[in-house]
Order: sequence, then structure tokens, then C-alpha cells
Amino acid sequence: MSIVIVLGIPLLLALGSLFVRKERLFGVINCLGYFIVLCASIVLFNQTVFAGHIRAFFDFIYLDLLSAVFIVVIAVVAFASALYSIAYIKKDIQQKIISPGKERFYYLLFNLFCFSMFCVPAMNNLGMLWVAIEMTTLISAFLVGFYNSKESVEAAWKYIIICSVGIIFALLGTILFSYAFSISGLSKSLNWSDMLPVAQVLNKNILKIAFIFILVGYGTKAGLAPMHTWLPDAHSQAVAPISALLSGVLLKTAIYAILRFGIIIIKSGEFAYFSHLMILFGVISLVISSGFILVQKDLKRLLAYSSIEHVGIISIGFGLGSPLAIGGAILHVFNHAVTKSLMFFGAGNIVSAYKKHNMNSIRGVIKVLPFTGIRVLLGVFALTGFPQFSIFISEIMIILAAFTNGSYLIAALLLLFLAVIFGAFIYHFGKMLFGNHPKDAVTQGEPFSGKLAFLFLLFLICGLGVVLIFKYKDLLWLAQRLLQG
Amino acid sequence: MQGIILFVLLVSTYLMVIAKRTSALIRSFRYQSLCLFVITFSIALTQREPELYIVAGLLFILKVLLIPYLLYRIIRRIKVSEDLGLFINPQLSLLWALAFTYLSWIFASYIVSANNTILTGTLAIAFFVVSAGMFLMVFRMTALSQIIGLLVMENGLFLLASTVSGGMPFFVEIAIFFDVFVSVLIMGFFVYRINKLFTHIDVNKLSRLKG
Amino acid sequence: MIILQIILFILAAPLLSGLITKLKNNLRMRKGQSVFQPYYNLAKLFLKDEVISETASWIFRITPCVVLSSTLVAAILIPVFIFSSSVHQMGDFFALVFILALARFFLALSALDTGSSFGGMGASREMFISSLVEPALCMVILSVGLQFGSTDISVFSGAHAITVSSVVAAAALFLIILAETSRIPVDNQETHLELTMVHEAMVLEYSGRSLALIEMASYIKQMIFFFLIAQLVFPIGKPIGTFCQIIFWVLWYLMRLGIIAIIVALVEVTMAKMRLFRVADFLGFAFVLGIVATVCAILGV
Amino acid sequence: MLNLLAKNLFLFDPLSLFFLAVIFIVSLPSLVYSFGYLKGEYSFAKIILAQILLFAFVLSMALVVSVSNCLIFLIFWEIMSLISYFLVVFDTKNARSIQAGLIYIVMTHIGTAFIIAAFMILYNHTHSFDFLAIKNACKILPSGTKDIIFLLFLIGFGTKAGIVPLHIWLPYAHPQAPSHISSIMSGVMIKTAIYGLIRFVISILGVNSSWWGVLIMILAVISCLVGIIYALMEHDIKRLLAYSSVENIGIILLGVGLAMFFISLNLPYLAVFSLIAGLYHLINHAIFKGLLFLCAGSVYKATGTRHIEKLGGLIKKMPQTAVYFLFGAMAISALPPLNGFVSEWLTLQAFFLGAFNVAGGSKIFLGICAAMLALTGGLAAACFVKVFGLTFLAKPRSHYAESAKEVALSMRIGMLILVVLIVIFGLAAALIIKLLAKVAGSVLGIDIGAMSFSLNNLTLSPQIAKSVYLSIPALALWLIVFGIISFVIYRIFGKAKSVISKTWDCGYYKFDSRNEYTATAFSKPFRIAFSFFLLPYRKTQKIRESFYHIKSFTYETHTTKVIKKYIYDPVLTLVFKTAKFMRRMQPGSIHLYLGYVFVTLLLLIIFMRQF
Repeated sequence: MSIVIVLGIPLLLALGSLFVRKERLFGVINCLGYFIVLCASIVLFNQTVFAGHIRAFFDFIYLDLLSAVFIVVIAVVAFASALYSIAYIKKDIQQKIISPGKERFYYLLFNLFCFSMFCVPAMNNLGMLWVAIEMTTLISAFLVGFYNSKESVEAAWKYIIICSVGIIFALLGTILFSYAFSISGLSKSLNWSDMLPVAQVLNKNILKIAFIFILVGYGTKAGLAPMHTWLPDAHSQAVAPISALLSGVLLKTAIYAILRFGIIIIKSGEFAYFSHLMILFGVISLVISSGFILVQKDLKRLLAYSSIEHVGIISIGFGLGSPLAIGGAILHVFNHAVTKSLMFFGAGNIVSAYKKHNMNSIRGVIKVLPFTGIRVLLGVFALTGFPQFSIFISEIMIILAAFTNGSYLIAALLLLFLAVIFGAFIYHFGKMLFGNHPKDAVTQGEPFSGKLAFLFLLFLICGLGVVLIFKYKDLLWLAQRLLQG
Repeated sequence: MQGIILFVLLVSTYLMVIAKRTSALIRSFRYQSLCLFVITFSIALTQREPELYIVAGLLFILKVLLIPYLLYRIIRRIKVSEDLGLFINPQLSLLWALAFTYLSWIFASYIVSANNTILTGTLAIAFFVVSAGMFLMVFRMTALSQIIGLLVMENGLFLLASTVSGGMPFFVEIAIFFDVFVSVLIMGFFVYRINKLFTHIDVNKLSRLKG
Repeated sequence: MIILQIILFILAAPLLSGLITKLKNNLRMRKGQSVFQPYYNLAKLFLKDEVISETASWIFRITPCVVLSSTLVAAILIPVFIFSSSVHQMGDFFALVFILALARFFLALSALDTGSSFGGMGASREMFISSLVEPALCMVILSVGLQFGSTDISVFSGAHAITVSSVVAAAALFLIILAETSRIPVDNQETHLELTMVHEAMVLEYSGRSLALIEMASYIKQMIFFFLIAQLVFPIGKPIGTFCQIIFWVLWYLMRLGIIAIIVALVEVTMAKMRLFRVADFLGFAFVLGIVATVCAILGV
Repeated sequence: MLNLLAKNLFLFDPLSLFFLAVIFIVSLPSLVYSFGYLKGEYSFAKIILAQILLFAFVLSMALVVSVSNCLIFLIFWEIMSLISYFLVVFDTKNARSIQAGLIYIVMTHIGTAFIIAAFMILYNHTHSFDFLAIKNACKILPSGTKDIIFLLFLIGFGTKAGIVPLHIWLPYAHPQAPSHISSIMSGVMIKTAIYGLIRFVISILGVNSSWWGVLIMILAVISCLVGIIYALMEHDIKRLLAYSSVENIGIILLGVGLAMFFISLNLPYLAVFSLIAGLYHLINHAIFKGLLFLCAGSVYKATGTRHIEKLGGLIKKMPQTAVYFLFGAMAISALPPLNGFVSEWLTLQAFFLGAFNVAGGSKIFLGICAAMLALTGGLAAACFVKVFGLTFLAKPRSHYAESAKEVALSMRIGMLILVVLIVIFGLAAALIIKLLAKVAGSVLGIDIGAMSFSLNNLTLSPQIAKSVYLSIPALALWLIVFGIISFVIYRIFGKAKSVISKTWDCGYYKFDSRNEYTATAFSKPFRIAFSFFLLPYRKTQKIRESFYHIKSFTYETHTTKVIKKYIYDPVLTLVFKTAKFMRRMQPGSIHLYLGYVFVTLLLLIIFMRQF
């Protein structure tokens, strides 16, 4: 039942956004809607934890623990960005960047985007999974190209072309999966729930090739290294709440898709193959993103590259495969989504206050926007893995898994690049946050809803950081359950 | 009979690869979709599944009639030069196409167990069509060529799906068609926006976002 | 007994310095001043007025007392008459070195206090030389310690066989003395030429009674070092036996210091003053000598 | 398995109690001092923030030394560095503090990465994060991994302690923080790294190969010499004190390294003795370095500048701060009656006793280390004569010094407490050594009943060495007695008249503050003596009115920071060059991006068999 709420409400809100005249009122409704969605997803999570998995809507929707976790992540970030977008859009209208009419269009797209993202983890049929991801790409293309400037159109075009190419390769992989499935003489349906028990029987060779296509296809969407080129452009040009959604959650849905196929590969006994590939891509994205972060000049692109870095860490986590690593990776998915959206909200505030993306000309943020300044400072320390925050816990779990797994090289690489990226972040943000601010910038007050979004996310990061140290046991149990699917 | 149609499909893809002007490109895309329609129709006949008929019909309406019409409209509306802006000249691209046909044939034989050659043949052509689509996107400058490249890749996939595993579940096919159509619409819309902002649709010049 | 030793030191020290200057002049074929000239100087200084510069702070005034008191404390550490009494429990060879460092610390501060460039120059050179002396002195102490079991001074005050390592150690100590008591190769005592003077530059601002006290302290320091070398090269036990033996013991006791004075005078006459920055190599040589002494001590030679 | 809810989360053994004592001894006076110090400097809100951060900083340090679980230790360790970063960057206006904060946090973070790696390897072998469990499991650890873990710990804690090759951040970070904070940082925070080394290497890991101790001693000697030479060349008081912290950390590590050396040669009593020497110097350094930083802070508050060459003659304007600074300077240059002398004497004595009981070759090594320690002692004395002489004595050199006034009462009380502590720790040396013996015994796991420790007759009974005597109270007594005697001689014998007049200026009429010796001049002999290491740069220029008349003369000199120039800068330029090269990967053309996707696909298919 709760899955109907989770999927239904965004659709309702999408329709609602067409009719409601007053933007201010609609913003609040939007937040309420997503708050309900958040509660529904938590209820859903409890159900799947105990009930194993839920089927609904004559077998089209299949929810197990893995998808429930991702739905919760999407719900949290969606709620936060809904909260934030009220303030952000109002400020945009005041600054005449977008015309009032476009705001209704914005909310329509926002809700459709969330709806399509909620569909991805819910789908049982792998074909429908592909369709849902294609939907998310198409809708978010509009959101990336929302501002009518040359850069945003260019970013939208690159986003839509590269992601469509990626997704078509993923479709190729899905077809090869169904081909392997049909050779072994079983029923033709692409339902994941049917494929799983049969995994051992399938032809290993075709599965391996199919998984390559899946990995490259959905990897493009997830922003894994060589195919990440669209990510910095899209995230730096999109509207701030949307880029939070994009990098916080959209990448995770693609990772979810890779995981769905990964579990089949693991079940068919090819674990070594799966882990080598994932670790390879993880390390490459870590290397490339640390290079770019060091010499980055644009604030939002910096955060985009740090998303690539964290996606790399997550894929290394899943690649390592031990329950500790899987637990760490899942936790990292949640932590990164929350922390990254906090940082993007902060970046949004800074860019709209300073009207410049270039970091060298942004100085003294703490004096100009005291509230955002302090939150961004804490966010930076959270993002780079300082102890009090939750990302540190998940990173330590992954590194610990790498050590106990005996792969010292990967652990050493992880530690090295985390340190490099930490240095780069402090270098960039240190200069921006402190220092004496330019003459004209005056300390500006900030809207209440923006502050609410910040506090909600900050509470999550810090609270989780502390709670997790003690709740360690059942996180591992959860990770075990996850692998059975 | 199927062999001949496959051969015609292959020829239309070669035509596409060497095309210099956009309208030639769209015309050969139309031929390719026509061959695809004939193949799916023949499979539908052999396997007597009602759904395949609907899918073939849908394919015909969309791929042969509607989308080319839309593309022609775009060309007329934005009144931009017909030149496709080739990175590498047609002779080299033909050479490239031949190489990739051979490569996809090896790849197909690796996948399919050696006995039935027809299946390997169709698989090889499907892979080649996909790589031809990719070629169009990478080595052509205009935005339109990238849209058509995408459609060609999608055609290749559809060929692979229908021949190899007798097509995916019906509902999924419909959803994929709908998706392809929507994505073409959105890309067309973006092409208009690019043209309005940049007064040209040469995607290669779009490089303001660096580093 | 301690008072006896203090009086001995206060009285005998200037005599030693007078002896050296007398020897130097004789070697230069001059008649030179009388051996007791330092006593006359001290007496003269005590009677003269004292001029204190206005920029000087209270450090300038207390330095003479601190310098003299620390030198005297260093003096009572040396077991001239008392061999093992409660006094020795106060410190060992190292304590001696550090107490002399205390004196030097305050002297340098007072030199800087008057604000004249002579004082600054003197202080900087003095600290430079003394910091380079430390490692050599430490090696000497190590070699002596290795030989006699511990770094306590009373340990090697008894009669013991002359070994190669103690002789080499004595040579190293001799070089150190040339640096510490501002003898010719390192620093010239008599001159007031700012290019060459080190110790004199520091006490330039002093006059009258405070200068007297500082002079007395430097004589005592010289005596301490001479005594250490003497003990190393000509070891001597406790005075025992009949009365004439005691007299013979006392005579021999003072004769040793005389011999060392002669050697110092000889060195002063023959050598010319070295440039300040070559003092580093000079003391490096002393350090190497110290290492050689330690190696001999280890080998038990 | 990993049970983080271990009841005994905290463990208060003598070592932790000792370090807690060190933390609180230095933090309380700094707290008292901070009220006066912060009053004029910052707005009221910032003062509150400063006090909260100070309290959190001290709390986190206290927790670091008292926690018994590796993970929690790591967390508090990072929180400590985080808060100290905020404190270093506290004065956000000047750009230097941002750069200092950056270097500081990056270096400490890299250090922590090494510590994390070491903990992980330990966890790998012992499957637990609890200190005691690890300690038992470490006995059967293969010696190869023990060496790796030791090296990781050494680098990790070395960065935080400021051992030479890794000390780059210290002279930047400490001067930037507010003075009472840099006194805590220099006095105590560096010691938490020493606590880490002692706790993890000596008591948990267990020393079994002798090259560990030798390596630490070599590093310590280098840090001593490099630290003090740079301190001599430095003209900014607080940076000078930071460099002298590097030197004193070297001395402490000499003691600790010696203890490790003796453990590996299983001479337990000598190990305990040298650890006592190390710990004693640790607490002494905490006290007198804290005092010196507080005095530097009050000089900064009174005059507004930290540059020695602009100060002078402050003893007349700030008499009490001058006296406190004098006490601090005497203590740090190890002059007899005060505590610095005791710990330096103990370290030297540890070297000598070691030299007696150790086989041939290492006798020379220990001797040379002792000699280098003595050299550092001498140089330290020279350095602090320079600092005290130039800041406080003679005439004021600039308007900063003229306008100086005595600082607020709370600041003076803070300093007074530390001076009293210096004297107490000097005189009560015998008592304190007994306490430290218990601490060292508990760390090394040796019962110290058999050793008699009264400093007066320091007889290490089982060792074959004659007894050595040192009693500070007797020394102080005799110094005072003879001081009075010499004062009496001074009073009675000569004529009582003394005349106040101008300093002797060779008869010239013009005598002003420019004649005084400056810091550069004072350190010139040292600069030339150590020029092989400092590579001094010297440029003189004659500004001529005409060919014959020289109007003025410019003289410019500075020393090159060798380590920074030849190790850190090349690495940084390399990293940034590769990053710039990588940036060219994203030139903006969509065709290239599609090419990337296609090529990765092809490569994966071709090399599929390898995975």
C-alpha cells in the first residue's frame, strides 16, 4: 500500500502544479507532499526489512531491501530539495533570472522527475527498469537546460546525448541478458524475480559480455570515470535544488541498476569478475576526479567532481563484496546523497549571492552569508570524511574491508586519494570561506525554508555519525540480507 | 528471403555512413526502417504472435513515416546548411564501416554457438548497425546527425531483440517505442533552442564548458 | 673546609693569571709586570668609582653578583681539599658545565643590556664560541666517565694510572680552555680592538667594583679549568704520611698548575689570533680529539 | 567481533594520568591568561566562540589520552586537529592564517591517514580495536608486520609531533593561533603525538628490534639541530618559539628512543631511567614553552608586533613580563636551579649510563648523540640570549616598543603560575622522579621496586656504574649563599658612589638605538658556521648620489628553508602539473566524450578475459 503513496503523490503534485495559481502556496504543498512520501518510504522500509520482499500491481512492482533503501534515499533528498526550492525559486524570480510563469513549469518537471526516480527501484521487469531510467534522463534534460543561457543549453544537449548513448548500450545488455535467458530454454519474461533463482543455469559467457554493456551503459548514467564527462557540465548548469537531486540521487539510481544485474552475476558464480570490474572503475574515477578537483576553478563543477569521487568509492565498496564493504557502501550511498545535497544548497546560495561561479573571486563567505558559511564549512569537513560526520564511518568501513580483504594496494590508493582530495577541498574552501569579503557584498539574511533544509540535512549527517558507531551490529546483518536480494 | 532483406538493410546502413547531406541521411534511415519493418513482419508471420503485428505496425508508423517527417520539418524550419560536417571523408568512413562489419561478425560468432550461421549473421548485422549509429554520432558535426545516429542504434537493438529472442515482452516493446518517440521530440526541441541561441547547429563548436 | 677552599681559590687565582702574563713577557724578552699585578688591579678597581649607563636595567647591576656566585659554586665542586663530603652531592661534571653556562648567560645579557654595539658583538661571539665548546666538552666528560665509572668529579680526583685516553682528553680539554678563558688563538684578553676582543667586549661597560668582581670570577674560572687538566695529566692522591710529605704534596700540588701555566703562556706567545669563523674548525678539532679519547677509553687503553 | 560498546571505553593507567596532568597544568594558566588577552582583540561574540573552542580543544585532548579503543582514539584525534584548525584560522582577516591553517590541516590529515592504515593492519591481525586485546595479540605478531606498523605509527605521529622532515606545518600554524592557544598547542598538543608513540609502540606493539630506537634517536638528533638552527635565524618571536618546540620535541624523543633502544637490548632499568628523562623533559617543556608563548603573546598585545628587530627596552616598560620571560629563557636553556636543567641533565646522564653498559660500537653512537644534545643546549642558550636581549634590554628600536605598557593583571597571573611551576619542578626534582618512575614502570611493564631513585644519590643499583650525585636544592642554596657573599664584597670593599651616565660611544656625539646589535647581526656567526645547511643569501647595494658620494647602503639577507625547498615544493609542483595535464581530458567537445564511452566499451570487450 505504501508503495502506491510513494509513487502516487509525485504524480498528483505534478498535475496539481499545472492548476494552482499562487506559487508560494504550491511550494508549501509540495513540501508537505514529499514529507508524506518520506514517511511512506520509511514504513515501506520497515515492511521490506521484515517481510522480505513485496510484490504488487500484478507483479510489475517488486520491492526488496535493496530497492527500499534507495527509495528512502530518494525520498530524503527529494524532501530536502523541495524545501530548498521554495526559497531558491522565489529568489530567482526576484532577481529576474526566470519569469514567474516558468515557476509552474519548474514544479511540474520537479515532480515528474521525482516520480520517475521513484519508479526505478520499484520496477520488477528489467526492461521497465530501462524505460524508467530513460524517463529520468529525458525529464532532467529539461531541468538542466532550465535557464535560457548558452551554457545551460550546451550542458543539456551533452547530457541528453551522452546519457542516451549510454542507456542504449544498457538496453543492448538487457537484450543479451534475455537472450542468455531464452537460450537456457526458460520462460521469456524479463522479471528480475524469475531470473534470480535460475542464475546458475545461464550461459556464463553471454552473461559476462552482457554485464560489460550494462556496466558501461548504466556506468555512464552513474558517472563512473571514463564516461563521466557529462556530469560536471550538467550539475554546474542545473538549478541548485535540481543539481542536488541529480548528483545526490540520480547517480544512485544508475548504481542501483548496475547492482540489480550485479547480483545476478554474483549468483551465477562470477563474483571475481564482478568485483574486479567494479574496483577497476572505482579506482579510475577516484584518480580522475582527484586530478580535476585539485585544479578546479568553478564551485559547482568542484562538487560535481566530488560526486564522481564518491561514486568511485561506492563502486569500490560494492566491488570488495564482503558484508562489511557492502554495508559501508550502502551507508555511503545515503551519507553522500545527504551531504552532497547540503553542499549544493550551500553552493546555490553562494553563487546566487556572489553571481559568479569562479571560486577565485568569491571571498569571505562567512561574513557575507554567516548561516550558509558555517553550514558549508561543516559540510566540507563532512564531505572529506572528518570523524564526527557519517561519511567518515562509511569510508572507514570500506577501508577496513579493503584491509581485511587483504587488498592492501586498494586501501593504500583509497587513503592516498582521500587525503589529496581533502587537501584540495580545504585549499579551495579555505580561501573562499575566510578572508575579507569584497566591498559591495553586504551580509544578507536568508529565507527560513532554506535554513530548514540545511538544518534537516545537517541533523542527518551528525546524528547518523554518532548513532552508527553504536548501531553497528544490525547494519552488518542488513548488508548480509541485501546480498540474498 | 530473410537473407535478402538483411542484405538490403546492410546496404542502407552503408549508404548512411557515406552520406554527405542531411536529407540523404534521413532517406537512407527511412529505407533501413522499412527493411526492419519487413523483417519483423516476416518473423510475426512465422511465429504467429498477434502482438508482433502490432509492434511491426507501430514500427512502420513511427520509424518510416512520422520521425522522418519530423526531421524534414526541422531542416526546413531552421534553414541551416545541408552539410553534415564530416570529420572524416566518406571513403575513410566506408573503410571504417567494412572493418566494423568484420569485427561484429567475429563478436557475434563468439557469442552464438557455431552451428546456426543465420543467427550469427543477423547478430553480426545488428551489432554493425549499432556501431554505425555510434559512428554517425562521433564522426559527424551537426546535431541532427547525432539524433539520427541514436535512432539507428535503436534500430539495431530492435533488430537484435526481435531476431534473437523473438522480441521482448509486449508491454516493454511499447514502452521503448514511446520512449524513443519522446526522446526524438525533446532532442528536436533542443535543436531549435541551440539554433536560436547559437545560430548554427554545429555541435562541435559547443565547447564553452571546459575543465 | 669549604671556606678554606673558597679563600684558596679567591687568593690563588689572580696569582695564576699574573704568572702567565709574567711568563709571556719573559718569553718576549721583556721584563713585564710583576706576578702580583692582578692583585693591584683588583685593589685599584675596588677603590674607583663605578659608572653605570642609563639604558642599563637591573640585570646589569645583578650580573656581577650572579657571575661571581656561580663561579664560586663551580669552584667548591672541585675536590681540591675535601674529597668526598656532602658538598659533592650537589652535582657532577655536567652540573659544573651548566653552572658556568649560567654565568655566561647573564654576562651575555648584561653585555646586550647597555645597548652598545661592542656589548652585542661580544655577546654574540661569546655565545657562538661557548655553544661550539659544548660538544667537545661533552666528549671529554664521556671519555673520563668511561674510564672512571661515573661522571662525578670526585671519582677521578684520587690517584690513578695515567692512561692514553686521559692524556688525549687532557689535550682536548686544553684546547677548550684556550676557548673558554679567552686565550690567544681564540680571543685576546689584553686588547680593546673591537675586531678581536670577545670576553673583553662583554665587560667593556663595567667599571669599578662590579668589574673587579667579574675579573675575580674569570680568574677563578681559569683556576678551575687549570685544576681539571692538572688532575687529568698529573693525578695526585690524598695527602698522607709525615709532615714533610704533606709539604712536598702541597708543593707538587701547586707545581702542576705552574706547568700548565707555562704551556698556556708558550701557546699564547707562539700562536696568532684566529679569525672568528675558523674557531669552529678549531673546536671541531677539539671535538675529534674528544672522540679519540673516548675510543681509547673504550678500548681500555 | 567488533564490539564498539566495550564497557571499558576509558582506561586511566599512570601514563594517561600523567598526560592529563600535563594537559591541565598548561591549560589552566592559559585559560586565566586568555581573559586578558582576548579582551581588546575581538568582538564579544568572537571571544565567546574562542572560549568555547578552547574548552572543546582541551576536552578533546584529555579524551585522546584517556580513551582505550582505537576507533574512538582516532575520532577524538581528528576532532582535536579539527578544533585546532579552527583556532589557527581564528583570526580570519589576514591571508597568512588561512595558508597556515591549510598546511596544518593537510599535514595532520596525511599523518592521520598513516595512523588509520596502522590501526587497520593491527585490526587485521588482532580482530579487535581494544588496546588490551591488541596488546596480548601483538606478542605473536610476525616481526615483519611489526616493523611496517612501527614505521606507519612513526610517520603518523611524527607529522603531529613535528619531527624534522615532517615539521613544515609547525612554524606556520603555531604563530597564527592566538597566543594562549599556541601555548597550549606547543606545550601539549604535540605531546599527544608523543603519547601516541609511547602508548602504541612501546606498551602495545612491544619493541623487539633495536633499529627502532636507533632510527628514532637519529631523527630526534636531526630535529634538535635543525630546530634550534632555524630558531636562531628566526626574527618573529612566536615562530622562533615554534622552531624551538621542534628542538625540544627532538630532546624528548631522544629520551624515548633511548628507552626503546634499551628495551631491545633488555636493560630494563636503563630503559625506565631514560623514559623518565624523556617524560620529565616533556612536562618541563610543556611548562616553560607555555610560559614563553604567553610572554610572547603579552609582548604582542603590548606592542602590536612580533618582530624582534622592532622591539627593545621592554624591560623598563613591562618589568613583570620581562622577569617571567627571563625565567622561561633560563629554564629552556637548561640553567641550573630551574627545571630545564634537571631534565637535560637526566637525558645526558641516561646517555652516559647507556654508554657504560652497552657494547663497543654503540658507545660511540650514544656519545655522539650526547654531544649533539649538548651542542643543541649551547645553541638554545645562545638563541634565548638573543630573544631576551633584543626584545627586553637596551633602548627601544621603534615606536612599537616605545608605546608598550604592562599587560592586564589576568595575563600576568597566568604567567606567574607557570613561573612558580618552573621553580617547583626544578627544586622538587627528586620527588617528581619517583612519580615518573611509576609511570615509566607501568608503561614498560617493569616493576621498579628494586631501583632507588633519590636524585641525590642516583644509584641504579643493578647497573655497574658508580653513583652520581645531583641535588638541585643544595645547588640553589649555595648559589644564593655565594650571591649574598659577593653582594657583601661588592657593598663593603669599594666606595659606595656610582655615577649614571651615557653608554661608552667612543666619543662620537650621536648615540641612538640604531647602534644596538640587531637579531640578524647576533645570529651572523651561527649563519656562517652552519652555512652548509642554511645556504644564506646576501645582497648589499650602494645607493649613490653621485659617483663619489654614497647616500645609503642596503643590506638584504635571508636563509633558504632547505627542507621545504628541496622536498615539499618539487612534490607539490609535480602533483599540480599532473592535475593540469589531466584537465586537458575535458576540452568540451561532445564528440570526444562519446569517443571515450565507445573506446572504454571496446577495450573492455577485448580484454574481457583478464577480469
